Amino acid sequence: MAEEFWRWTESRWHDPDIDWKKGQIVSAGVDVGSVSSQAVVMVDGRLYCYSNTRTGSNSPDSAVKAMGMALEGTDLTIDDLPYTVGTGYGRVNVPFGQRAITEIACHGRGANFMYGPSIRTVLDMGGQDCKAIHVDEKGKVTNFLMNDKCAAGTGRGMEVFADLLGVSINDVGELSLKVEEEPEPVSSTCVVFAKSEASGLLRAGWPKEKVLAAYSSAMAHRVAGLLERIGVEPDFGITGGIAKNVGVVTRLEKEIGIKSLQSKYDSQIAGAMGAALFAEALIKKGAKK
Amino acid sequence: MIEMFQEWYQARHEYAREWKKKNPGGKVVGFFCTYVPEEILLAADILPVRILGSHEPQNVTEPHIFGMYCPFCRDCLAQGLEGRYDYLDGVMIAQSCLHIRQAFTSWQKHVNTPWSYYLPMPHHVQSEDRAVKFYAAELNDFKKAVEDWTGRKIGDEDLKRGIEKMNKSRQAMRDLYELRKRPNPPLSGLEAMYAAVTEQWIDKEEHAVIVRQAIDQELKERDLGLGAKTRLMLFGSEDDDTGFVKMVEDCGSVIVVDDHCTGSRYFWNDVVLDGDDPLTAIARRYITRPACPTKDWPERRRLEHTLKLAQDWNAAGAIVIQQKFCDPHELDIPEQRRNLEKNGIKTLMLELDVTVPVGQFKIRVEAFLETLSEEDLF
Amino acid sequence: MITAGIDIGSKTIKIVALKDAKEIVGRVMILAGTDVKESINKAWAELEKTAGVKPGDLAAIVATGAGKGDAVNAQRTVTEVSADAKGANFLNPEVRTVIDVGAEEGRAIRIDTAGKVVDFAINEKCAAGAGAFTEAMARALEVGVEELGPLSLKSTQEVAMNAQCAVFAESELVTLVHAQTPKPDMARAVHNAISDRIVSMVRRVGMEEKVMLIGGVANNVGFLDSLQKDLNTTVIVPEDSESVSALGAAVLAAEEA
Amino acid sequence: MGKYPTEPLKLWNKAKELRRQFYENYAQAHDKGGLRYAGGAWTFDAVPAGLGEDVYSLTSEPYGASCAYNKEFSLRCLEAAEGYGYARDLCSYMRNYWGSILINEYAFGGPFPKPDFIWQDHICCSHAKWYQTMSELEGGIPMHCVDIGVGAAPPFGELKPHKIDYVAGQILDGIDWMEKVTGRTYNDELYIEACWNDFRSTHTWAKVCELNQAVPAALDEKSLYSLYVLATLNKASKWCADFYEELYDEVKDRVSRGVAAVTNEQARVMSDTQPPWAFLKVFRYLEEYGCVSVGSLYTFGLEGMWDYDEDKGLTPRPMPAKRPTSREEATRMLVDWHLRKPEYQHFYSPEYKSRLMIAICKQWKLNGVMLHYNRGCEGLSLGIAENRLAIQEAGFPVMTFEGNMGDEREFDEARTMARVDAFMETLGIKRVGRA
Repeated sequence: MAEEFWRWTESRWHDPDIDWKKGQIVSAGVDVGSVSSQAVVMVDGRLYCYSNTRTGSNSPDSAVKAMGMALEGTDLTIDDLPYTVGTGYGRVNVPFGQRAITEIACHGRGANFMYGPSIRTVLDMGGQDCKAIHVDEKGKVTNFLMNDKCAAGTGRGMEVFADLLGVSINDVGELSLKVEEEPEPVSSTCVVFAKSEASGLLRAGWPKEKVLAAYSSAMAHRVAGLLERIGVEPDFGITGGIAKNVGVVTRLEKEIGIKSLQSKYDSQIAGAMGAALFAEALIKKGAKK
Repeated sequence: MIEMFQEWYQARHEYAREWKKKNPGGKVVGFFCTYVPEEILLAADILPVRILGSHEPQNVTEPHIFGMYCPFCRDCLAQGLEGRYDYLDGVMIAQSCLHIRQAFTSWQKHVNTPWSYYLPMPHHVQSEDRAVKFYAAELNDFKKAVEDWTGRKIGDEDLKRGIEKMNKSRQAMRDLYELRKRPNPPLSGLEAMYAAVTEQWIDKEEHAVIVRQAIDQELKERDLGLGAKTRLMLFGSEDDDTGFVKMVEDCGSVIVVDDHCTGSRYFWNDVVLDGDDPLTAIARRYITRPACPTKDWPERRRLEHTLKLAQDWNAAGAIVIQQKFCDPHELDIPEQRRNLEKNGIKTLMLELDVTVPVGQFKIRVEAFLETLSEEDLF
Repeated sequence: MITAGIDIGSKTIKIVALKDAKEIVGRVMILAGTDVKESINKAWAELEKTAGVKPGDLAAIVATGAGKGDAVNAQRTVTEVSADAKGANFLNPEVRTVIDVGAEEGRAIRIDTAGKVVDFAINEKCAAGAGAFTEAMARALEVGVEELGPLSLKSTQEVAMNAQCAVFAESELVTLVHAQTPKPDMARAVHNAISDRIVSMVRRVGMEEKVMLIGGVANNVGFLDSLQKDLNTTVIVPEDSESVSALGAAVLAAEEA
Repeated sequence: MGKYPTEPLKLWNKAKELRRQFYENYAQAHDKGGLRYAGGAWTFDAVPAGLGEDVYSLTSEPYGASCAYNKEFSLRCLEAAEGYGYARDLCSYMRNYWGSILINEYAFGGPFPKPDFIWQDHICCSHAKWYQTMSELEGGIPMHCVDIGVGAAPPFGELKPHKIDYVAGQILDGIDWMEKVTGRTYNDELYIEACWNDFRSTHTWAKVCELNQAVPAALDEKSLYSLYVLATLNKASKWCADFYEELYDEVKDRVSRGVAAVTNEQARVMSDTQPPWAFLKVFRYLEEYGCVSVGSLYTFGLEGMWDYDEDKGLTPRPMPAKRPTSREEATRMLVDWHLRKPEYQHFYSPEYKSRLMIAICKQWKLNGVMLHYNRGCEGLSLGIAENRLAIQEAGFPVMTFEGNMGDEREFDEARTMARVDAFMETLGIKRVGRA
């Protein structure tokens, strides 16, 4: 099978300085999304470990795989987890989960933790949908809007392009910025047709970065439209995979005229992190397995 | 007995066929819009049957209706093209939106239902007397057409009989909806939808009897534990998608009231005879009923009506059902939502197609309920 | 007299060489690179290598396909619609309805005894009625595109899928995945969805037997099965169904020369 | 040099000037103490004329088209309307128009000129709602709207007295209402004059279109668009009626001298519904095949008045025998005249429209038909799929292409041109190139 440029690399991390046995509350969250799955474990509200993996075609397995990977190299096992909240498409079939909460609530909560309580508008650009979320100072969702009809402006769209151009999904953002002047955005909003439009541009001799720029700005424009429908209240932050794509993010910031907050955390784990934080709150309220 | 409505919903065609067996020579007329004056059909002892879709993917309407028109009108036409309404003696429409009109006109041409009638229901209902006068004259022409077709005169007494049947059925449904005001509703939104939708094709007296029995017996003390659920309103385009309603309620809500044409809008007001001749009285009822958005101008009178429903039934939030491409409601919903939100009732807009993408809707509904819920996770 | 037709598509380039408008003497199919000119030359070289036919020997060349303008040595170009019609008619003169489902475009064409187009329909700006759809779905199901067809034949229950958009249908599929729906049933749902789109187009031009299915998706047995059920007739699938447009162009070239 | 002689239309610049003047008059009306009103292209514009000679209108459909013609401006308008919450599949004229108010820019420069009142009519689901929303966007503008959806006219249906009463009654109510909201006294003489101008404009436009039955066609549809628009702006004005009479003479002269619109004419087609305004190049592209679009029921029938008869087909409706003498008489004549408009009949059944279209196919000697499946207008796309079937049954090849009159995002140029190529091949027409 040919190299799959869209397939980003899975990753894991844990904080060796934390001894979970000494902690009061160990809480866990799993976000089984349509394209990727993340698992997060927190100890007393501090990030202990996480993983970022691809979702398989069987969601219970994906949840187990993600948590297993997060716990690698720690002395914590899935059975040790006192309480786990599941979120994402597969939230209801997390074998070791006790409660399911939507990714909208979890991304709101996670973003509040990642970017601080000043955040009011969260943009989650996931694999197949794109959500604009309003949250209060606690990270509670007050209003939200999701893209319908067409999936343009989602992570999947960018994967399709990485594949077409033979550029690793991790590099498309940077590359798209290597153009002297911004080209016309691709006109088609449908990922599949944008793809054939792009092949046309390549045939016409366009360099890869120019094609990427044209798609990235089309994508940014669509997402900006979604944000405008709900209204962008500062502060503003982005979660999900696309947050790592500087090509889309810078163009989006330019469109809406607001900079997005920066965080030391991996933007893709916001959902799982929110789930873990909800788990913590529930444990404090006496929730048990 | 409340499960009767679900049985009727699932066996709609069998019911009509049975009805014809029981009423030899009796005619069944399919109608496309709730502006059709069923009183006149009942006066001629005809069984009116609302034509609705089946919520299954189909591939037969593409040659007849351009894809930019609503899925509902295409789903309705598909039923005719696939022969599911082959027992109809006639088919008719009262002028409302352009979309459903195409289902009717294509049906006229390509489905061999013997008799058909296009009834020009006026749009300027807020001109009241002008519209009433016009519609009464149209109803008179319509009555004549039915007489010529059935070969039977329709006298004032017959009309009054039709009016009484309709009013009784409407009253029964309004009383059923009253029960949903209770803090602990004795019936689910799904059960209510089965009752409301079937009223549009079951013999009105037969239907009213069951509704009465349900109210007086089964529902009197019934406790389904719905008191703890989040109370929602459903409003917007035509919606008889029971699978969708079940999904919404399974997410932890109870639908307590609705405003759409397969719900309360159908039975909200009665024909009032006082003084008027029967046809004028009937005309006045349809002119003054809660309007379809396409007739709600120059003023937006629906805003107040919808808001009052939400408040009287104490809905915490409203799910806005937008039939894809349904222009009349697309022209109404933005203001409706602003008005409800302004009055503290949160809304969630969903775009309905022939079948609903459960996964994508479930997440929206659950998230919406989370924003309404009081549980403190913080 | 030898003539050739060249079909320059978005993914592949095909050439068919025809002797006296009767006998196929050469057939080439190569992947189109980003440099079309170069790919076209490669295709001609390939024809010479495999069939010993040089462009110079050809009495006439007709080009078709999205990139037909790039065929510098062609006397004229024709649309895929006319090429499909001629090609199908050459393979089986009894064919009256041609269905061509390629990567990004689906077409339904009604033709007469001479292979002349009577009416045609092309899918509008949505990929749900084309091959790219199956590719996206296969990826969501983590199976190869080629496995998707056989898989769906094992299906035991109908699952309705509301495929408005290729990528959204993919997330509908993901929902089914999380609902533990058996893969064969999901594969079947995918093929039913495309079939509904295609059959709608066929009904639009009016189906007349016999029916022939060509294009990349023709090799998908699962789609073929759904299609035959929906049309409720047997559908002919020629071998080398992907080069029928090129063949049609070659026939038209012969008529010119 | 092509097959036929060709030359530009002499009245071309005058038509352009009249259009420019119209939009300027509206914008500047207040400076001269005049009144501004907004209403649709189908509205009874003879009625506000009774308020005085300084009353100017902005007709929404042609204004929406003017916005659409400027892609950059249009996109900002459309996105503003979407941002306000209105769906993308609504009438695209309406969305351009609302957007122009929301961004407060007039397509012809300056801020959007707010009207003093709204005078509209209603047959498609959007007509009245368009202005209900506009009134809201402008913070409340008095509005009167006349419902004309009373059923088909002869020969398809019977215009019974109660139908005329209903529409006429709403107009008479409207006149009283107008006096109230403007504080002006109504002048019946001006009204009767305006009605007569309306009859003249719409009668003469039909006669102009009838001339296009000639081979070669004296006018192509692209030109017809720039000419029929004047009636959509102000058919009840003297300037419009006079211009059409002048135009009739020039076109008659072109026909007598065999002057062609498309010098290589070898095939004739018609379109249907409003074109994708940002892509009129489709018609230029046809010329490469020596194919001319001679018009459509839309260009002939939206502002042209015709009689239809099974045997005689379409013939321009003769002028009324005598001028009306009273407000009531004028109103009833106006209503009767307009309810018979060809472009209204399909609202009651595609059958009626199919018969009118097939008549055009025969009388205007067409080789085929190109139907624009117009996502921007559900009113005129109504029943278009059934029209397609009926026209094919009558033996005329039909091609369809999807697009949008006012939202270029929904038009795919490359794919549409490819369709045209395929259609020309099926008609057996070879490319001749533009001369």
